[in-house]
Amino acid sequence: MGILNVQNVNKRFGGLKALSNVNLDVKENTVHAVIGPNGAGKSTLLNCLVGKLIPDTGTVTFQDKSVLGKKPFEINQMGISRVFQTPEIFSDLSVLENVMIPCFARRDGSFKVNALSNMMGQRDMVDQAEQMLIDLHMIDKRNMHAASMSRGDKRRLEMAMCLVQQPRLLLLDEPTAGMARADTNNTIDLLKQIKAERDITMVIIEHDMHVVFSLSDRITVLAQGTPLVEDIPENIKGHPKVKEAYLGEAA
Amino acid sequence: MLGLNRRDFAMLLLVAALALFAPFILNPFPTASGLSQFNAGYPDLMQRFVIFGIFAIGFNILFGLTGYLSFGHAAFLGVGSYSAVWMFKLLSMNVLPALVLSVVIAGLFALLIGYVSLRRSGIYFSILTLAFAQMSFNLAYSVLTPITNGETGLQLALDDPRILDAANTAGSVPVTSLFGLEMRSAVTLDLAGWSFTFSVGYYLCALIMLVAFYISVRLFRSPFGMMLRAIKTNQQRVNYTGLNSRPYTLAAFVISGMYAGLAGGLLACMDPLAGADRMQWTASGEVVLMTILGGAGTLIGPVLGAGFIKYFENIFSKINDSILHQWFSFLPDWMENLLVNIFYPFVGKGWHLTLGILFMLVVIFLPGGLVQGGQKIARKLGFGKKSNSDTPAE
Amino acid sequence: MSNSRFTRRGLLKTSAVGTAGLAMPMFFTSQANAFTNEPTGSTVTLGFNVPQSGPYADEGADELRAFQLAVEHLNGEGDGGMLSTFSSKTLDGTGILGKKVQFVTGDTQTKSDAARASAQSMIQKDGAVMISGGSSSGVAVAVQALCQEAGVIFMAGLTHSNDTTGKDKKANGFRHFFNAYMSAAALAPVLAQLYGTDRKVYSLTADYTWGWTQQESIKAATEAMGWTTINDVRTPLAATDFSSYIAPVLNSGADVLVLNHYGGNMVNSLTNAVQFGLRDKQVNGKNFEIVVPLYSELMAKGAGKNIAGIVGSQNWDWKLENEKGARYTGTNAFVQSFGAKYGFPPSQAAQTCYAQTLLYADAVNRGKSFNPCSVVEALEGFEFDGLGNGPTLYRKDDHQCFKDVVVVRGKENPENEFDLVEIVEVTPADKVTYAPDNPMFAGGDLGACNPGA
Amino acid sequence: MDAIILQTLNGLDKGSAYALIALGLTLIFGTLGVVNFAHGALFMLGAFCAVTVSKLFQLSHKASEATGVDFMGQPKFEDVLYVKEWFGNDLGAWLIDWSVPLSILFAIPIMIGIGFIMERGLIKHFYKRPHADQILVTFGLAIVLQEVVKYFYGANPIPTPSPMAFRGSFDFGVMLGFDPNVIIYPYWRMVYFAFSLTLVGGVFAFLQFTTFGMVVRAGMADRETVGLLGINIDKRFTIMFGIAAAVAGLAGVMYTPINSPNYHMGMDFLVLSFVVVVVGGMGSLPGAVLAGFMLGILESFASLNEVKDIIPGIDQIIIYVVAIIILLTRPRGLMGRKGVMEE
Repeated sequence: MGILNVQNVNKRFGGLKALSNVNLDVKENTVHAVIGPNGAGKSTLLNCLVGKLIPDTGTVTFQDKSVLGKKPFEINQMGISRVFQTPEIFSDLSVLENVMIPCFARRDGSFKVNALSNMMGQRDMVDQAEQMLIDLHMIDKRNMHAASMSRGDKRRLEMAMCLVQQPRLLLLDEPTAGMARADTNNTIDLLKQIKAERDITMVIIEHDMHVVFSLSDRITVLAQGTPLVEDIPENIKGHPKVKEAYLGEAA
Repeated sequence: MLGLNRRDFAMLLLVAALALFAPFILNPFPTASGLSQFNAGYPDLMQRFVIFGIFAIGFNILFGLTGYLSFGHAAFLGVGSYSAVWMFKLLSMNVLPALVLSVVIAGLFALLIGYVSLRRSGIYFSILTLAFAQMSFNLAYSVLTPITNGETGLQLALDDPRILDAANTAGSVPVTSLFGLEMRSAVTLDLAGWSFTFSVGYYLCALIMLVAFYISVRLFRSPFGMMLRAIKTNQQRVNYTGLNSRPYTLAAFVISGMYAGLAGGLLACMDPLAGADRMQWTASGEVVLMTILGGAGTLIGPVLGAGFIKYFENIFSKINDSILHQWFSFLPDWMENLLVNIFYPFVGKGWHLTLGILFMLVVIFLPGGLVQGGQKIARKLGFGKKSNSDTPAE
Repeated sequence: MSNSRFTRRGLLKTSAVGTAGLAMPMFFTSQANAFTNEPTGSTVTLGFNVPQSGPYADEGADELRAFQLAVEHLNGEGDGGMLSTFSSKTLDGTGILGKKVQFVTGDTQTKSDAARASAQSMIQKDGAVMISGGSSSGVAVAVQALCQEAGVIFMAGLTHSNDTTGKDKKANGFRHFFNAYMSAAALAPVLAQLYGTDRKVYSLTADYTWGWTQQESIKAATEAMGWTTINDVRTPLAATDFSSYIAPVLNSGADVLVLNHYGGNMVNSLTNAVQFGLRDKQVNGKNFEIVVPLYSELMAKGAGKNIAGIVGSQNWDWKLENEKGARYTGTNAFVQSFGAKYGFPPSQAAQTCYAQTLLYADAVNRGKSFNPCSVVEALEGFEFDGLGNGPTLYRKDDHQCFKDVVVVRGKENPENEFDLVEIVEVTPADKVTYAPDNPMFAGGDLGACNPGA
Repeated sequence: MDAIILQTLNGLDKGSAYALIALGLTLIFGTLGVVNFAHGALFMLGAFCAVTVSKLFQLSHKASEATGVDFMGQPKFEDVLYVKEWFGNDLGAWLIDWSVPLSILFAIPIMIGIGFIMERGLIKHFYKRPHADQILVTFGLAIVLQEVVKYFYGANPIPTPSPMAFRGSFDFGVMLGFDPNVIIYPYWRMVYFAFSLTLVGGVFAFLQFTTFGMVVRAGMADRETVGLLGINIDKRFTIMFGIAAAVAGLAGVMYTPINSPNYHMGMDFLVLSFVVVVVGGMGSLPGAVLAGFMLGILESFASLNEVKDIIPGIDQIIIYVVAIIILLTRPRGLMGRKGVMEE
């Protein structure tokens, strides 16, 4: 069994069946993409993985432990980090502070009142965060106000915030949505770099086939809440069922 | 130094200097001059400046850092005062146990109210805190009179037990003290036309305020403070970063409630009477106004805001028409009367009007509060850097 | 600091507008003053602490007018007012003990806290030797306690709760105004005469200390003459609409409604009661009646026509001397000088504040010292006349004035906005006098006078 | 039984005042996203419109011949009312008697005007500012407005009676088969209840059935989209502010005979109306009305001695207790929408 295992997950919203009998098995240190047309249930699936939604039936396990019923912060503490469609960062804080917060969360757990220690005085935390910024080539922006950065940089910062926690699993929700081609390529390079340098498993939910095929090891195609096929990228290309599902939407 | 960076330490020194020399700074006019009306350097008002400064510093820890706007903080001030007075009545006139108890009780009370109220955010949180505080006020004024002495306020009596103190033989109510050092004792320095009063009570308050201020600076710069600011900016990301935001906000709420309790306890130490009015929503509103007026989220802003409002309440409300006539008496009669008529609506019984106008002017032209005003002036005067004030993020 | 001198301030002071430390110097033993804020120059400063903001601001403004007038008269300006009718003749228009009287003012906001802050600033900053004024009992008790601690004299303004000279009495505090017990004692015989001795009372009571003491007093006094109290409902202080408290009254079988409210509460509850048409009803074969034990001109003004025919009590009324004769001498003199200066007759709050100022000044003159203990001694047991209330005693045991109480009724057809009440009866002082150990006043202790040094 | 009917009547009446104030407050909130702490002051200004009108009707000059003496012993001159001189004794007396209802005509343009000036001159600069700033500036404005009123009218309540025709009370009990005097209710309070129902109905109809209302409702739901459609939503919002001010003002005008107005009556209602709005759910008009009536009725029941015997002091805190319970069980109040004012 892989690091993340989804079995027979069903989720209904009123009369609408958002997910039906979804099974997914993600192997350790692979990049697994979930694709599908709009409304296929990709985001619902993702929300079930991070604790925002609880499936009606079925199991979700991470490293053989169930994540169901756990709150988002607890799931994160288990080693799952999430990148949002629009970068969710602390825009009122500096770039360095943005990266330091997950460092503290990793060291101190979900809650600790260390109100009298000086944040900047904790060299190990600062070093960790700075090292991450160096790795992601943004150390020159360390004192910048996060709100004033470009969208691509915000994405990069969010990635840094996730990676600094050294998660076992990184969930990416359309990481290149709304980006210009250049930014998209930058993001692909960044993800490739992460994949090459770190032992990390990634689940990508993506629209952009270019991104999907350049990165993923396996692809699951979701349509109307059910997995259609799951295979390696080469076999997905030109798969008749996939073409049918997308109705020519695929590039 | 003291675990602070250079700028913060400089600010702490500045605040310490201001507090130490307040009796001089606040009495700029010779006693005999007409302008002495504007002198604020007498013990009672100076004590109020620093005590409400503590209250506002504490409020700022909650509002400035987490963005949760509590409209019921006066309840903790009131609870602190009641605890302190009860301590004076039952145990001893020493201020130390009174202060400890007021902080503890206010903290427990804040834990209770915060635990319930923090289940909601935004205006729903504000209204929950308001509801709790108004309940406390209404009950304190009526049903809880055996504990609070209702309308009159809880006060000391000759026949209180005071088990640790020697029996009272003097026939008058004893005064609060710190191991025998009486809070109300003072010494006066007459210098040329000026007169400066140094009181024990004020310096105790100022010392405690400095400690409170120092702790708040440390807190702002600590990982805990950063977490709170993170919660204010993006609660979603906080949750997905593995942090549980509820205990953080609750801790901030309790800490700020304890500050309020400390302020309430100090009020009672300086003047041992605890009135229910302290818990009314207007009192909660006052600390909100102090904080926003001074500059929410800044370190020194709340202290400035507190001083500003208390100054108006105590100085402007005392200017009556005969004082105005005195000021303008050198002018011809018609001009004197004209000027008195122009100014009179804004002072004395009209002090609220002036305060209201100033609220509006400050918030319209200085969105960052008085701190921003200070920065603007500093920049105009050619200080390139931001001087003694502080911005939330850096 | 070679050319500076540490000294107890005030010794060098030439102007009275100055600050003064509260208590004894700790570190420097210089010639200590005999008492707090001893006036050393040619002037003496009095502190007038009245509500200038909040619901009682108009009452405060009237008190302030009276204070100003009193200071003028003390300093020999104006027509002298009650100085000429006052039985004690030590006041001759040369100030107090030859010192010109100055005054400072402050805003109590009708909150204990604010009132104490304001009084503190008068004592510490302005060097006031006496604080006077106020328009509620909570404030009076709070400021009285402060003055006791600080060692200055407190001459209470309008405060009607039994507690002010009961369980919260203080040696440095004096009350000229009457109290809830006296109101009840004065009203009871008049009510019996007007409405008979077989009545059932339903009362609404403001839910705080003053309301309770008044309700207690009224209940005791009316039950003593045969009335029964069938229900007493406490109303929240913050209530503005009393309809839900008034609606059940008619159905309760009561035929008298007693409103133990003051200020805005009273105006609203009375307005509501009249709205419900209570006064047009017949219950138990009798006309339904409403009683408001404590009355004031400003409340009558606020209630407008609704006050017509409602009986209550007052400390004083500006028509007393004209209608009830020379026993109340001083009234006309005061009304004349007040009216000449401000254009309308004074309220009872104004009269009590004016009288308190004169009484203080006279006590200083008689005792020949501003020392609070000397003032206390001069005022205790002091019998006087000519201040508009007839012969009056400042009782030694509790520092309460005993004098006649005026029972009034709202006029049906007032001729103008100052002539809203008519005097029904004046209950003589001996009918409203109680023993110092009356249970309603028990539990307090004057303590010793405190000169502050 | 009779007590229940009686307190329900009382509650409906109290509730209508709460509902009217809360309606305007939530209207401003839902459309403009502004927390208006000066809304209570608008209610107070409305009440003083009525005071002003009745003062205008009572303007007088001194008669030329003295009749009697005044309290100072000076000759006294009777006041002669201008209205009686101009319109004759009967019409003059009628005008004075009916001054409160007539003030409505005066209050509508004045209050809309005040609303316009407030929005254009002050509030519009605060749309993008944090709620805390909005609270501070509108609170400052409220203080200024009430101090100005205090300067001109004093702090004492000013009696403004209803027309003679509506004084006294109506015996409901007899209609329902109870004994006389068991359930009585003042005529003017019934007028007030009917008036507020009409006003609430009018505002709803206006928003529901006019194009203007549709645009405003769309704007409440999604301001940006409506803006993108090329509709000048700002202008409409200004008008909405004027309407909200007028609703608060009219609530104040008609309230004056119930309780004599004073300068701080707005502050007395401010906290309460915020509680009502929040209990109803921020930005929900039906929620505000529902919560207003609900709290009014509960408050009335809590003032019964039978209830107070069980829980002492309950009438002091009932509103807050209910607010806490509702907010804890229904996170966004009775009918609130998600995402409004939760940040």
